[in-house]
Amino acid sequence: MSDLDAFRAETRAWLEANCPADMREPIRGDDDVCWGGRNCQFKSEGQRLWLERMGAKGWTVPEWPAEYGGGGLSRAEARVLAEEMKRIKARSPLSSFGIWMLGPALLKYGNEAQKKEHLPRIARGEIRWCQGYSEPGAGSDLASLRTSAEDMGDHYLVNGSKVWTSYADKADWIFCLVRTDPAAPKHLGISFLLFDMASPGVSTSPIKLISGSSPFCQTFFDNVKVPKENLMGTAGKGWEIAKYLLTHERDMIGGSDSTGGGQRDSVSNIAKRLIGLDAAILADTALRTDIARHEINALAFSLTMERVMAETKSGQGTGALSSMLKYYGTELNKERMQLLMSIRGSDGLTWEGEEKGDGDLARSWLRSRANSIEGGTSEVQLNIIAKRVLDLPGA
Amino acid sequence: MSDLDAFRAETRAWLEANCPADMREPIRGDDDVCWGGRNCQFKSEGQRLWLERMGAKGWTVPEWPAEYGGGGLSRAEARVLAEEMKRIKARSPLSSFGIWMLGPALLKYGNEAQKKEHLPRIARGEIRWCQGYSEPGAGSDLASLRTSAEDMGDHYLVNGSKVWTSYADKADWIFCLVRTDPAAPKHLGISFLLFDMASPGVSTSPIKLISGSSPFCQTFFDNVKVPKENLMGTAGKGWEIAKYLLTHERDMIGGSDSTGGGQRDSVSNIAKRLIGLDAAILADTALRTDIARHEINALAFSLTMERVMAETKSGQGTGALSSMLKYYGTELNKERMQLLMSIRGSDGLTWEGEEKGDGDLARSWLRSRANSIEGGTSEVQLNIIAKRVLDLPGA
Amino acid sequence: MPLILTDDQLMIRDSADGFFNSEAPVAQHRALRDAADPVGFNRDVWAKMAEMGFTGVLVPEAHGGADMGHVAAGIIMEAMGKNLSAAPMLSTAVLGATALKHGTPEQQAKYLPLIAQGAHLLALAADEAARHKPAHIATTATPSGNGFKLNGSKGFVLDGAAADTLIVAARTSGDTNDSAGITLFLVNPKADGVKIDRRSMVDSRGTARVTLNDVQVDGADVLGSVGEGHAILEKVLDAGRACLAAEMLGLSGTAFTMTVDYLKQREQFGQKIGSFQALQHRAAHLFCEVELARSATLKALQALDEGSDRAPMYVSLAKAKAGEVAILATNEGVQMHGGIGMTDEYDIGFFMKRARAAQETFGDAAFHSDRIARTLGY
Amino acid sequence: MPLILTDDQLMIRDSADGFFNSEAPVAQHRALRDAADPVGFNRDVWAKMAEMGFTGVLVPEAHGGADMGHVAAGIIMEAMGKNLSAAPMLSTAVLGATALKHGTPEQQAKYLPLIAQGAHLLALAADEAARHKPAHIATTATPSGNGFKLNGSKGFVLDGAAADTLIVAARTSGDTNDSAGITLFLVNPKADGVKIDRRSMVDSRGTARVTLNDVQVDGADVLGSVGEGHAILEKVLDAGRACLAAEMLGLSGTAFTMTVDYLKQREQFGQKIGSFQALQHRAAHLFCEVELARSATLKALQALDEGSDRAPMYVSLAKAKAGEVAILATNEGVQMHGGIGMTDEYDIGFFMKRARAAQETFGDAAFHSDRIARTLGY
Repeated sequence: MSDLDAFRAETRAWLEANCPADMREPIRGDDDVCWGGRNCQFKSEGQRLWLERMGAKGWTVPEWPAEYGGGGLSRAEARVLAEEMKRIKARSPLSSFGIWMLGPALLKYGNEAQKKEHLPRIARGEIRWCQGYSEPGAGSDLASLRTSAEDMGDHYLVNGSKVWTSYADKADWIFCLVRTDPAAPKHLGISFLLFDMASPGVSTSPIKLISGSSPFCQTFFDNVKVPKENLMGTAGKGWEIAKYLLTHERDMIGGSDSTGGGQRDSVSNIAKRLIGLDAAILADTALRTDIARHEINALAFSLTMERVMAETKSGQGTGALSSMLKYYGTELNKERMQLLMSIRGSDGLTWEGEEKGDGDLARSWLRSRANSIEGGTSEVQLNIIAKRVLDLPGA
Repeated sequence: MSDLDAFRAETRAWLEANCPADMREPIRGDDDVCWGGRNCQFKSEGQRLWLERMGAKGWTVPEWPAEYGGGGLSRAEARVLAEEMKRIKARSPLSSFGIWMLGPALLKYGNEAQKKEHLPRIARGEIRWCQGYSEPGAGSDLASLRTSAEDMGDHYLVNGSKVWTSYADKADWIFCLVRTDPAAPKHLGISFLLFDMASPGVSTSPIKLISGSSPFCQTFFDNVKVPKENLMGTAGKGWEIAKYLLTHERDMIGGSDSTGGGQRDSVSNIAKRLIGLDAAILADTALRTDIARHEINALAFSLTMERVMAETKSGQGTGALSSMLKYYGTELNKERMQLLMSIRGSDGLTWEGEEKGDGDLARSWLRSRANSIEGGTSEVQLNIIAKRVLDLPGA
Repeated sequence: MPLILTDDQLMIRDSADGFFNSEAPVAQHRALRDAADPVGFNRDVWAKMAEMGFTGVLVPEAHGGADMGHVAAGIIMEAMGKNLSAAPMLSTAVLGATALKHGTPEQQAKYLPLIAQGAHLLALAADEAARHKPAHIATTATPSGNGFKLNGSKGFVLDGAAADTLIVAARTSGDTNDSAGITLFLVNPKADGVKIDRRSMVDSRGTARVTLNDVQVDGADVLGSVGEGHAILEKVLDAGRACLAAEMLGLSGTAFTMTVDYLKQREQFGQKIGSFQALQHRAAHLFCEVELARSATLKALQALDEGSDRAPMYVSLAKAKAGEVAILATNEGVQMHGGIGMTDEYDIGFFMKRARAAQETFGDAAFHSDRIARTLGY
Repeated sequence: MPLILTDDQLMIRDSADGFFNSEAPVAQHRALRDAADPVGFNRDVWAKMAEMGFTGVLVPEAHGGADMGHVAAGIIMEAMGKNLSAAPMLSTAVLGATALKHGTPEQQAKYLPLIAQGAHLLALAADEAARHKPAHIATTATPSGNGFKLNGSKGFVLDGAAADTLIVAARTSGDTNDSAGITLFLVNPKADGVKIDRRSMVDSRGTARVTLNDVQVDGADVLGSVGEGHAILEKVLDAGRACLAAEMLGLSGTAFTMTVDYLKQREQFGQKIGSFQALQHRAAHLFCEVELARSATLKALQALDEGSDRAPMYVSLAKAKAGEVAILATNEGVQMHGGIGMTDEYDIGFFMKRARAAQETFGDAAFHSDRIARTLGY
């Protein structure tokens, strides 16, 4: 028995013993997702236990070093863990911007004290993070940010506001781009600060979206004192970290679906079920053509994801493809949601109703429209491809 | 009997008596089109007679004033003439850039001597004109032209070259944009000259296209002497005339099909004939969807042409729509040709063959690709709409 | 008929634009949405629309209507689309009036004047399939007493919760999906066995599910002939589709204008975003698309006024084209507005929601492109 | 199998790219076109391809082939697409070799070594409908002597004028469009009753019309079993389709690169046209599309090598996607080149012509999207 086989056996046994029954059921909606944090409202005892147990083993972040609260697993072991979790349909114990975004940046740019302080608490889901990037009026032009952090000797004094901060009203800490040098050129005066959302002077105001939900906030900083040691990386070099993180975010949005995880049913299967067949082909032939075209692109796109990952792993990669994945993936997802709306017809227009799931499709459709705006608009991705991949000249 | 009814009766009788039998047969190809000119090779005695008779009455240009060789008809009379010609399927007696392009500009900008000299000869098909606008390397950026006309006192000395001059190798005269003032800003130093292609120093070289035909030439001017009285309009104000003419050209290309006139069969009729039906719908359902989408746009587009014309006539027009018609019309025609290629399958790939019409489709398809390039590219049209219609700011 | 508005129609356009802009602007739609209004429109506005003659636009003068025709009806609907004005215009003044023109003299004399006065609301309870399929009628009408008993369910009845009379399509013979055997009935929504459930929809308009459980109707309540309802239904639907195309044209126009205005004002990377050529080209393309939808819609409305045989084809052309353009215009609108376009605070999202609902009503672009292809024989 | 080229395949790619770039560049295609070459390719190049092992890429080692598999065959075809290299690679090394792997040991022993040596050319005479429809076989094979008599006509036979042996699909039973009853035959093109007419096609490749008039074939010339030819034909076609996808991927790549290069160099209005954002976005979008076609094509070739059940689905995916991308890439290429792109002097038009012909060969995007939908059960 190889080491990996042994690891698999152990893992399987541990999961069987420790994954609560209700954590093996499919996620039914956004409410079932566990985000952790100081004020976490667990939906069930199973959810609480599952996070506690996985966090204790560091398996919320299997490949992070054990010294920072991670699982310390090799890539191969992490894959085994993922496979075994999938086998029993275990839910992810924790969704977290700390894991997806800040963590990788902390590992790369944080100093030892910062890593020791923050990473374990991220791993255990104790602190929930939000991201302070965009500002009102700045939009895609991130580098034009104006939130200032004035150097007051032993601390920074932060003033300004951020917008599109996901779940800022529920987050414990924020990682935040601020301007520390107002005299420096646009990209150069920016620094990367970490601070507690409970600090005096921080306030948030949720933004209601067209889908009816409010996952984002506007966040205001009014003379917020931030200790100097909360600066990550070098002062004025925050833009580099921001770019590193944006690429992570892009990969996430491009590859993800906004419907909340799990295996998605194909558009054609849904259409078959709802519209039915006529002489072995979908009864609505015009819609059938559009669905087939969509599925061809969706299939080719998922193969492209697979290929890009394989190439990156083997070093063949041409690189800089995250913009492609973000652009194409989000456009496809919007198309998918539009087709599902077409397939469902007037039933898809339901906004609220008595049955569970009423309104879900319409809200997911509306939510999907943001995919090509958040994390860098489709237009910005195309600009990036044109400049960085194709090397086309500037205007 | 109203005057118009009387005119109709007369016209009908005259056409019956004067339109030769072979001029009532459908045009079978480009060869059947009569372009007139000094070296015109008539395909038949009927063709020669038809031009002579129509030219004598001024009915090649029914609405031009009789004093300049036109028919002097009112708009209503001209419509009657067109209807009566259509009734007996009479061919157009003359195709001519003189009629379509130079004539309207001459009427608007020419002096009396120029009108008297040129318009009657255009009307009778005695002189064939070509257009000298584009220059090698200039492309869409027409105003950057470099062909110079140096003022030598009693004449201009023209040097330079033009490209994309349609049928320059067959034309008798050219209307030509030249730079008379090299010091003036780009658009201001341009003048509009008319001169004989037989002048010493003029030479042409046909450009072979991907469709195999050579309707265009490169045209070279080497110290060509052009009398001063051949300047049309004011020196340095040629750009205004050019813009006026471009709008004419745009309307022509947008509204026309490149297949050589006559009623076109619809894409769906062709598909029905070649592919056949299965349970009352086109046997290839994916192609059917694409065809239906195309026909919806084609129908809506032809209605838009109709509406724009009606609005213009009634003064309701929003104006500046010729760019829209050019852009959308040419894009639709390209799509139409692509669909016809799909419908014909491998048969559509034929380039040459024994049967009449072999290769026509492939050549027309390839020819159609130029629609969105010539007369201002689709990109230029979109620029124009953005700037002139939508009033969007410059970059 | 030239493809252009007549002078009279231009006047109607000016007055409709002015009316809805001041009496029922987007802010009113927002207020109705926020209040979760039970009928989804403002009754005062409806009363004023009656004063303007809008409610009687398709009612003959003999019955007190303005009888201005379909082009005028479309002009009114376009103005409503521009402002997202909610009112039972489609259900009562278009669908209801068109249906009742096929009624007996008694039915006409009873209902048409009330429609023109804005004093009686109607709702068409026809569709049963979530994807529009007019012949898909499973609701049954079985002989009973001097009339019929109705049983069945209608999922998507516009203004069903507000209606004073329902026009119900039910099957007196034949199988589901047969066009023969469909009969239309005038049904009192307060009658025994009628259940009306208001549905909350993405566009916040008034829509209801109507359930019929042994509902007794009189023989005199049959609209048209027994078993011959399909032909009337098609005419009613075509009037509705053309007017929906007009509404979508209106909302596309506003979404487009809002977007172009935003492009001129918003700065990014130190420039107005309207100066970016990629956005310019997309806006210019969208401009062309809106113009095409405009031509197709006008042609359909004119064809209905002329009673042309080709009217159904032009109606489908208009509904298909205006539907696709509305989706494109609102998608582009939201995208070009960026993040702000995703917020509830900003109006553009309302246009996107209404575009989707109007697209799904009485056949989407796929339905109508199929119908066009069948009409053209392929 | 990871969706990536192995080290061996990377080496094959480098050598194929180098070979066709120097031995059969676009200039050679132009020369063949100008000369109206009777077979449409250069026999010296073919001989060198044999030396490189390319002709035997799908021939088992036991028969003297390199047996490198479909991914390798696709790599070679992609390199040919990049350079528009003409050679009977598809007809002989892909279609011919795949067909003959289903032959008797005698047939294999006779033909496969010759294929690997580049010493014998084959052509598939299957399609009869101008729009690809593999079961549409009206050509008849009626029992005669110790074999069959063939009668019929094949309109679109790739390399038909150069072939030393034709693989003819004919019907031994059933009706036109039945998949059962199709039988494949090895036919000598010099046999009595065979008429080969070279056709001049838009892409200047070698294509012929083959007419069969009472052509006598021996029982030993049946390839596979009588009446069971359809299954073999599908395998042969799928190998061909995947390789055509690879060829189209190659030509899309070159068309794209030429275009991006042109954008960087051409000036208009005082700027490089590549700095215009609208063109940048279209180029960036096209880049993504080419990448998608690349993934789909590699997957199809790998699936063929694995003998996967899903291979036909992936092949259709690749042919559909690569076909649409090739059309898009060449359309955009010509458009962005402006007038010069329309001239015969410039190469981009050749890519457009070949893209169209490859798209029409063995099913266009519409055919394959229909096939995918049927495979997925809708």
